[in-house]
Amino acid sequence: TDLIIYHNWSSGPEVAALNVLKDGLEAKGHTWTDIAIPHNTGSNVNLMNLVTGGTPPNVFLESSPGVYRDLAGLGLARPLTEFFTEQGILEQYPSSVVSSITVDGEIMKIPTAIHIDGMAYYNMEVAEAAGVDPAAWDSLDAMFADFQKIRDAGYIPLAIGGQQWQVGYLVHALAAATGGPEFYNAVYGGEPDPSVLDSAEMRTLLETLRRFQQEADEGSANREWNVTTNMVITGQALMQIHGDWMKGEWSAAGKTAGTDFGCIQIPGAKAVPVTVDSWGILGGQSEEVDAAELDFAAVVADPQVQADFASAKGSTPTRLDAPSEVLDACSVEVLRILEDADHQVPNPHSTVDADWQNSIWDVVFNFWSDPSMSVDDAIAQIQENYETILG
Amino acid sequence: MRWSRIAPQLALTPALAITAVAFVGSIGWTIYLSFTRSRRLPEYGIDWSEWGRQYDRLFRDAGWEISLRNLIVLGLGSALAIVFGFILAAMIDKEKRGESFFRTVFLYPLAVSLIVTGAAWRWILNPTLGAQSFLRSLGWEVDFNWLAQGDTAMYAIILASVWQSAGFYMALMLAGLKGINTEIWSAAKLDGVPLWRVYIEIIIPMMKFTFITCAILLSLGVIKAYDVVVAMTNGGPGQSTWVPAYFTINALSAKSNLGYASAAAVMMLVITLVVFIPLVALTVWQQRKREATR
Amino acid sequence: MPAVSFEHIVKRYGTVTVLDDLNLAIEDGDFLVLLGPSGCGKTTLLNLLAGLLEVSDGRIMIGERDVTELDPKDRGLAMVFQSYALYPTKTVRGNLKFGLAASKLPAEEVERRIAWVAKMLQIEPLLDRKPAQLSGGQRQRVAIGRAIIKKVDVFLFDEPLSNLDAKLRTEMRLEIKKLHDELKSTVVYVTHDQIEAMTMATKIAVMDGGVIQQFGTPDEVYEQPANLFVAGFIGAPAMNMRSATLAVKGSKVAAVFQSGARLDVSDYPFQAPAKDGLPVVIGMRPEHFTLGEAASDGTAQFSPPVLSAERTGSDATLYLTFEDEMLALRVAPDLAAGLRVGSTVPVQFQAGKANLFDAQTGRRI
Amino acid sequence: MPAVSFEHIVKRYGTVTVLDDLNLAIEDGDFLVLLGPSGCGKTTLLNLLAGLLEVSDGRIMIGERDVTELDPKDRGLAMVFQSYALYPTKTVRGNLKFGLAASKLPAEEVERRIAWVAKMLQIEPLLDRKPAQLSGGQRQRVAIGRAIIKKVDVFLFDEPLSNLDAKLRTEMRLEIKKLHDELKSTVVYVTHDQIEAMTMATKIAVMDGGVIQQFGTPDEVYEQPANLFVAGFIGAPAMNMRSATLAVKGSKVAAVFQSGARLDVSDYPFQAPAKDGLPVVIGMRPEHFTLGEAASDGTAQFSPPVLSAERTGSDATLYLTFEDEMLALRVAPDLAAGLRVGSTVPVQFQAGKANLFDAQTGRRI
Amino acid sequence: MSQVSVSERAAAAGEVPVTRAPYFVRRKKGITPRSIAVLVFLTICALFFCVPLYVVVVTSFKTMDQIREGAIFTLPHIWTLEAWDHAWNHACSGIKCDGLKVGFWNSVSILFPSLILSISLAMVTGFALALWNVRWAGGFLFLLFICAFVPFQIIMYPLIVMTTTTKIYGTLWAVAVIHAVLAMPVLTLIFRNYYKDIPTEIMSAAMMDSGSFWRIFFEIIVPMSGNILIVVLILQITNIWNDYLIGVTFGGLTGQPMTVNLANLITISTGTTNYAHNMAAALLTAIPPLVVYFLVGKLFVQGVTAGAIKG
Ligand SMILES: Nc1ncnc2c1ncn2[C@@H]1O[C@H](COP(=O)(O)OP(=O)(O)OP(=O)(O)O)[C@@H](O)[C@H]1O
Ligand SMILES: Nc1ncnc2c1ncn2[C@@H]1O[C@H](COP(=O)(O)OP(=O)(O)OP(=O)(O)O)[C@@H](O)[C@H]1O
Ligand SMILES: [Mg+2]
Ligand SMILES: [Mg+2]
Repeated sequence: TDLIIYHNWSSGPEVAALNVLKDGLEAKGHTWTDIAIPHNTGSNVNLMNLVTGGTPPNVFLESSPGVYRDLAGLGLARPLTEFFTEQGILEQYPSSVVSSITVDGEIMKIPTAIHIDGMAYYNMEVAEAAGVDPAAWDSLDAMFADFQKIRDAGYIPLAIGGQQWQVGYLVHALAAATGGPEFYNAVYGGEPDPSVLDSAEMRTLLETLRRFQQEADEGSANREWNVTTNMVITGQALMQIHGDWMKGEWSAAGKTAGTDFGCIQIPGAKAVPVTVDSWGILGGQSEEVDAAELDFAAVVADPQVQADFASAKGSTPTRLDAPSEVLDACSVEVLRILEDADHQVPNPHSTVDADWQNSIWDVVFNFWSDPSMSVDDAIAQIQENYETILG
Repeated sequence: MRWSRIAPQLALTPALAITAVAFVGSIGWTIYLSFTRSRRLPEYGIDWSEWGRQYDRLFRDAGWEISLRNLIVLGLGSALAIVFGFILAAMIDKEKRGESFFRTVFLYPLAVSLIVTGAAWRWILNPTLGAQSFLRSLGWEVDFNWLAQGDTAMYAIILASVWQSAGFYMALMLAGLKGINTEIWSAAKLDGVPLWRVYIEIIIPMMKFTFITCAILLSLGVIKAYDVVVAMTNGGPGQSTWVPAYFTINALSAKSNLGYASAAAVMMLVITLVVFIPLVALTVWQQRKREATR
Repeated sequence: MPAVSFEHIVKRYGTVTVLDDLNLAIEDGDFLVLLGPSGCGKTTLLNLLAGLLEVSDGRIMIGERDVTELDPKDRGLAMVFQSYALYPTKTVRGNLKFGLAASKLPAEEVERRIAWVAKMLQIEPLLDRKPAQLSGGQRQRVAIGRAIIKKVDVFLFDEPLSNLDAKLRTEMRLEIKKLHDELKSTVVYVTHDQIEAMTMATKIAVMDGGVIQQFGTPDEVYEQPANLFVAGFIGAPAMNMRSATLAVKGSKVAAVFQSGARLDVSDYPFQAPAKDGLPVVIGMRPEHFTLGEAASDGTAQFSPPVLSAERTGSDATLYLTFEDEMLALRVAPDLAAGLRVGSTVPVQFQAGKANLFDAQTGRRI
Repeated sequence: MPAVSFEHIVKRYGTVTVLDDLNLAIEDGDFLVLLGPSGCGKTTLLNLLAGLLEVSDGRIMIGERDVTELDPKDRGLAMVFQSYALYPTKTVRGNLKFGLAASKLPAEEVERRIAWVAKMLQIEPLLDRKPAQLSGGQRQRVAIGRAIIKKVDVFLFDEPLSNLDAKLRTEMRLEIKKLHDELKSTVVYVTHDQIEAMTMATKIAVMDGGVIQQFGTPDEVYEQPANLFVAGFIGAPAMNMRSATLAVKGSKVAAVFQSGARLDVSDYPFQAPAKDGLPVVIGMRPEHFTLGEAASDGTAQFSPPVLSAERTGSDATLYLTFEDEMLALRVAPDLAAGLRVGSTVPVQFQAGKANLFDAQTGRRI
Repeated sequence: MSQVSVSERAAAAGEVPVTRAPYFVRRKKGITPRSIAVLVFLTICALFFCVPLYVVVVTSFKTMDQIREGAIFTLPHIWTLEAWDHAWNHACSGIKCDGLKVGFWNSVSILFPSLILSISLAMVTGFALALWNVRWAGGFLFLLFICAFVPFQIIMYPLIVMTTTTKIYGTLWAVAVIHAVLAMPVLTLIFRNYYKDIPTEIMSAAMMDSGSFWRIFFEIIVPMSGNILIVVLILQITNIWNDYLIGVTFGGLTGQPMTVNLANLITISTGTTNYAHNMAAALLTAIPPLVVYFLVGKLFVQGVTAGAIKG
């Protein structure tokens, strides 16, 4: 059966990972028809256009809960609670995965990969040359304290890119790291709590962000994420703090985790946000198609596929029981971090209202780009946005 | 009966239908949506107690304010394209040598999508790779890092749009200049009037009509400007280069808020009308005057 | 009121030579009309004089000055253009003022001149209007005003009346002539309208193909056209041309038409002795015919059939078939009325008024 | 060859009424010329007849048919336009063929007609050229060809010659007349050129301001203009008009000018008995004057000073000052030559040729 | 320089034989300083206009190694076509790595239907509005005028819904039709303005000769539209070819034009950016309209001069 697969992945590692799924699907006698939508083009509007236009894809890479609610409204949702419980897979997922694939009490998504949104990947060679040991930092202050030393050694301490989504990811990673799960969930949870918007945690978060901004080098404005990553890989900069998908770039550059580069969570993090790349499948289909869609789900959930997929994309398997021999040092570290259920929070995309999430991005990116903007200004703007969007 | 009365009306029906459905109907639809709370999909209920909530939000939205401010900046900046186009046209027109070569060169940017050249411009403006480092390597200490700062990023966008459209205005101006009776030039020459005075006192006022046309086309382009922003800055740094068109698409896609996007679109329409009704009235008035004197 | 002379003027556009070794000299106060068909180079010659074009070779003198290399504004002349070339965005006053732009006169003098010009041309009430608000004749006046305000001695006109309707044209013609009389300036005036040329000029230069075909007073040009071109170009209805051969018998000279008809041209003022057997072309003006029989001397007599008659109000043109071609005659309207198409009429021609041209060279003999 | 009649025609453009209750009927085979100044509504009237404009009120009949509501192509008429209106992208043949587009004739018949037209108008060698490759006269011929190829009975011409130069105009005039004679069709011809009107028409309708001022034969119109407008409009140089008052003494009627000079107009064919003291306008055609003294009866005698003289080739116009205004006279060129400006000349006027108009109504009396 | 030497030199150089020496010695006027200043200025402007194209072209021939050196204005050390080949044949969009050629053919198949649709619709409408007597033409014209100024955004969503309900959403047809619809008001106005200048007499003659709307249109009007057609064609070709927003919004599954492919390629946010590939891809996308421009750009200016575009 032909399945139409909708996604927005296009980089080398992402495509390699997709091919793992494709092979699995084809092994079950189905064919894979691909629709790739570029990033930054409002992909979920496009998805809904396809759906309302009567040419919906069967499988779609989509985290936003709103989409699933809309699909439910159209009678095209395909809950998977039954499927997962029957197969007994749920127990194998870390808690943040389970929460992120659940929409309004039903499991709606098939998780494929885990990323931690805020990890620091550093170039070991540079660290050695500069005489610092990132693994030893136990707080952000400790980290910043070493920066001068790194500069003196002729390296940029921290490579930071200047695009909205990069700053946005950094912010929620820092929110989890500095504010802890409670604060994080109050901001990025399904039901944001306005009282935390002007809290000490929020202030700390913004001040930390400002600190990061001030540490950025001259070329950081507008710099693309991959270029930024390459600064670290090529040894111009010591490290980058971002989602752990940068591991894909390292691997693509032929570097090995643990020897060429190291990975740590944000020093002193109280929690880490977890991105769960997950697929949704279309309901209301013929039995044949439905069966094929479930086959796809089965392929994705397969432990071996999980492991292969993770090694291709540079992610970490969603299943704790995935074969561990393929895991590299960083994945091991990620799984270690995720063992603590209280130390993880879901990525905002899979829980929060897109409008609200986007408005935070707008504010923090403005805050980032305009050094004269004060923390109070930023908080006032966020509060105002809350009023207009959710109030 | 007179068939000559019916035939053209039949021929006009497709256009009329398209106008009614795709334009008038759609505008009405969007206006309606702007009063609803539609998110990803339309909702057709209007909560009459707060029917203006999308507009309320819009007027309080700092991003919208920036967009409007940028619209003005972009409008003023792009007006340079007209000025530049006129200067080029005047020079080409006076100095016939190389006319077709220069014309082609100045016109080609029009053929190339900004999605294409945006990449090149971004690169040229990149402080470490582009013109700045090149000029510095020649020993000139220049700051050419427009894209990095919010207060200069608009300049980069203006630069790119001037670059793209100046040739088009040049072509229009050239047409206007060619329409000027050569005897006027001869008369001015005989009268011994300095060239700059001829341009300022005679030629430019004579080309009023061309200038108004250019102004209309320009403001149209400015209000619709989207590609150039996406290609150059994608709205950044911060929201510093947002414009209404970008704002609207952003509200629709990133914010997934159809009602909000509709409100922004309606405001764009309002702006268009506010800008155009005077301009169009001016044109019509000019045209009338011109026809009356013919 | 200086003389103007063109000496060995050559003008090429690229490889096309429009004027080749043209010489022409006129005197103080002359009203020279350059007359010729479209494209013969009239405007080119005028523009060379004005300095709007550069000569390829030759010299142009105004009075004692060689102006060949001067800028237009320094040549001390003013020009009125066919399309008036008023500055449409300036008022009449502004247009007049702009005419003085180069002269740097004090403001009062400028005002004085404007008042003078406005009075002379009766455009005082129009001073604050824009050209678009003026009628054709008024525009023409302003254009002339812009020229005379400079108080120069040489005025150039390039078909200034061709955009006006017949009535206005007649009026403006008279006015320009009056102006010329008053200002006593030298005028070079381009037109392709022979009525204009005949009525205004003191000298006419008939041009064709970049060459001056004849230069003389209007009467000379009309009555003694120097060649076939001039003869055919001037006069309406056009001069009737017929081929013939000269037959010289002692002091008697006759022209023998192809049909055998003869015209005694002994009285014709031959420039050189008439040669027997010389093929010639005889030109006969329509107004030199008379209807009816009369055996008076020196008139030739024919009886060709009537082709058609045209009454044009004050007179009539009769078209006859003679020598297989159409012959036009000017007759009084009442005479024309009585004639029926196809009937023959007796016609006389005053042989003394004939024009004879060498059929080969086209020159007057 | 049907008659054409306009009955109570009203034409409004928006709120502007251009024609108001106009009536006009012409007969089979008439050559009607609509003559009038620019903007008087000639083209409008013609377009109403052609069906290119719709009447606001009234009825148009062609022969027995009421064509008011028909499409242009169904009215059975053909039209020749001022700018020829040839289809620039079609060859001459294509243009002719398209003239038959509505008639659905078999192909051979179309070919036959093309051959006929081409022969008649001598445009055979041009059939495969595009209009841009034709001269003005040739284009005009093709335009006429496109009309006559339809073999309809009514032809409309809208200033068809005004874009041609003088020489060609004369030729084409003759040709159109010849065609009319041959085809025996009804023609409605619009022009503002009185020479055309006078030479071609069998009937002239002089229009002004949307009103038909006079309808009659060319001679009637020229010699007995119905009102001041017609009198002033027709004739070049224009008729000289002077105010006067009638002085009736028994059977003697004299016109007394403001200066006191008198003109005996007893011979004038008054339409109603002349009233003593009636203010009139006297119209005197320039050609009805003669120079020199002669005490013959019925001629008035003046001695006004000479203002200027214009030689126009075949004749001359003399301008005198009479009653403080300019008086134009047609004289022979040799007579004009001898006169000096400022001197006075004795002038006679043939009083029988005077035209008298009521000064109030402007009507002929 | 004496007269003689001039003619001697000319004769020696074998130029057109000068039959006669000039009558007067004239100072040979060379190019004036003002001309030089103007030409220099124009040349500088031309360079400015060429910079982006130059950068794109040069980069597309470079190797990544050289690009990393940073000097964007230098010529390639080694000219390589690798990037072009990659961009055309192998560039990935999603997991399909068939290169831009897929998008290219999509663009082509969008271009032609929408050109035909938009231009024919606008021509007929413009013709009817300009040359026929339609009572409501004025009102309709005004409406079109307003529509020409309507920002796309305000009708975007309804159009999406309309195309989806007519089941063409996501196909090439949707993109083509939307282009035609959006261009209709402006093109109609352009055509109408142009046709307005056709002498009414021609129209009158045609009315008397034929009177048939379509016959007049096809036999008289269409052949007379050469100038304006060129202008409109160029405008539309570049517009449609370069469009991104409509393609990405309506192209859906299979209907994505080349620009969307290109954007996919150059805005991917992961992986090392291969600038050579990007620039080659950009150039490939730009070539068709550029070719059109260089071939018929002259006609474009002529058409504009002939009054094709005005208020
Ligand atoms: N710029 C030019 N380049 C080439 N040939 C030219 C140029 N200007 C004029 N000519 C040619 O020179 C000849 C004379 O032109 P000119 O304008 O002097 O004619 P003209 O006598 O004024 O005619 P008209 O009565 O039509 O104004 C013409 O054959 C014309 O084609
Ligand atoms: N479409 C129109 N709308 C308004 N007024 C018009 C229109 N067409 C003509 N007129 C007016 O109607 C009057 C008669 O016009 P028409 O064209 O019939 O004049 P005409 O006698 O043919 O003049 P001409 O000799 O200049 O061709 C004019 O005053 C003109 O201004
Ligand atoms: Mg000329
Ligand atoms: Mg008319």
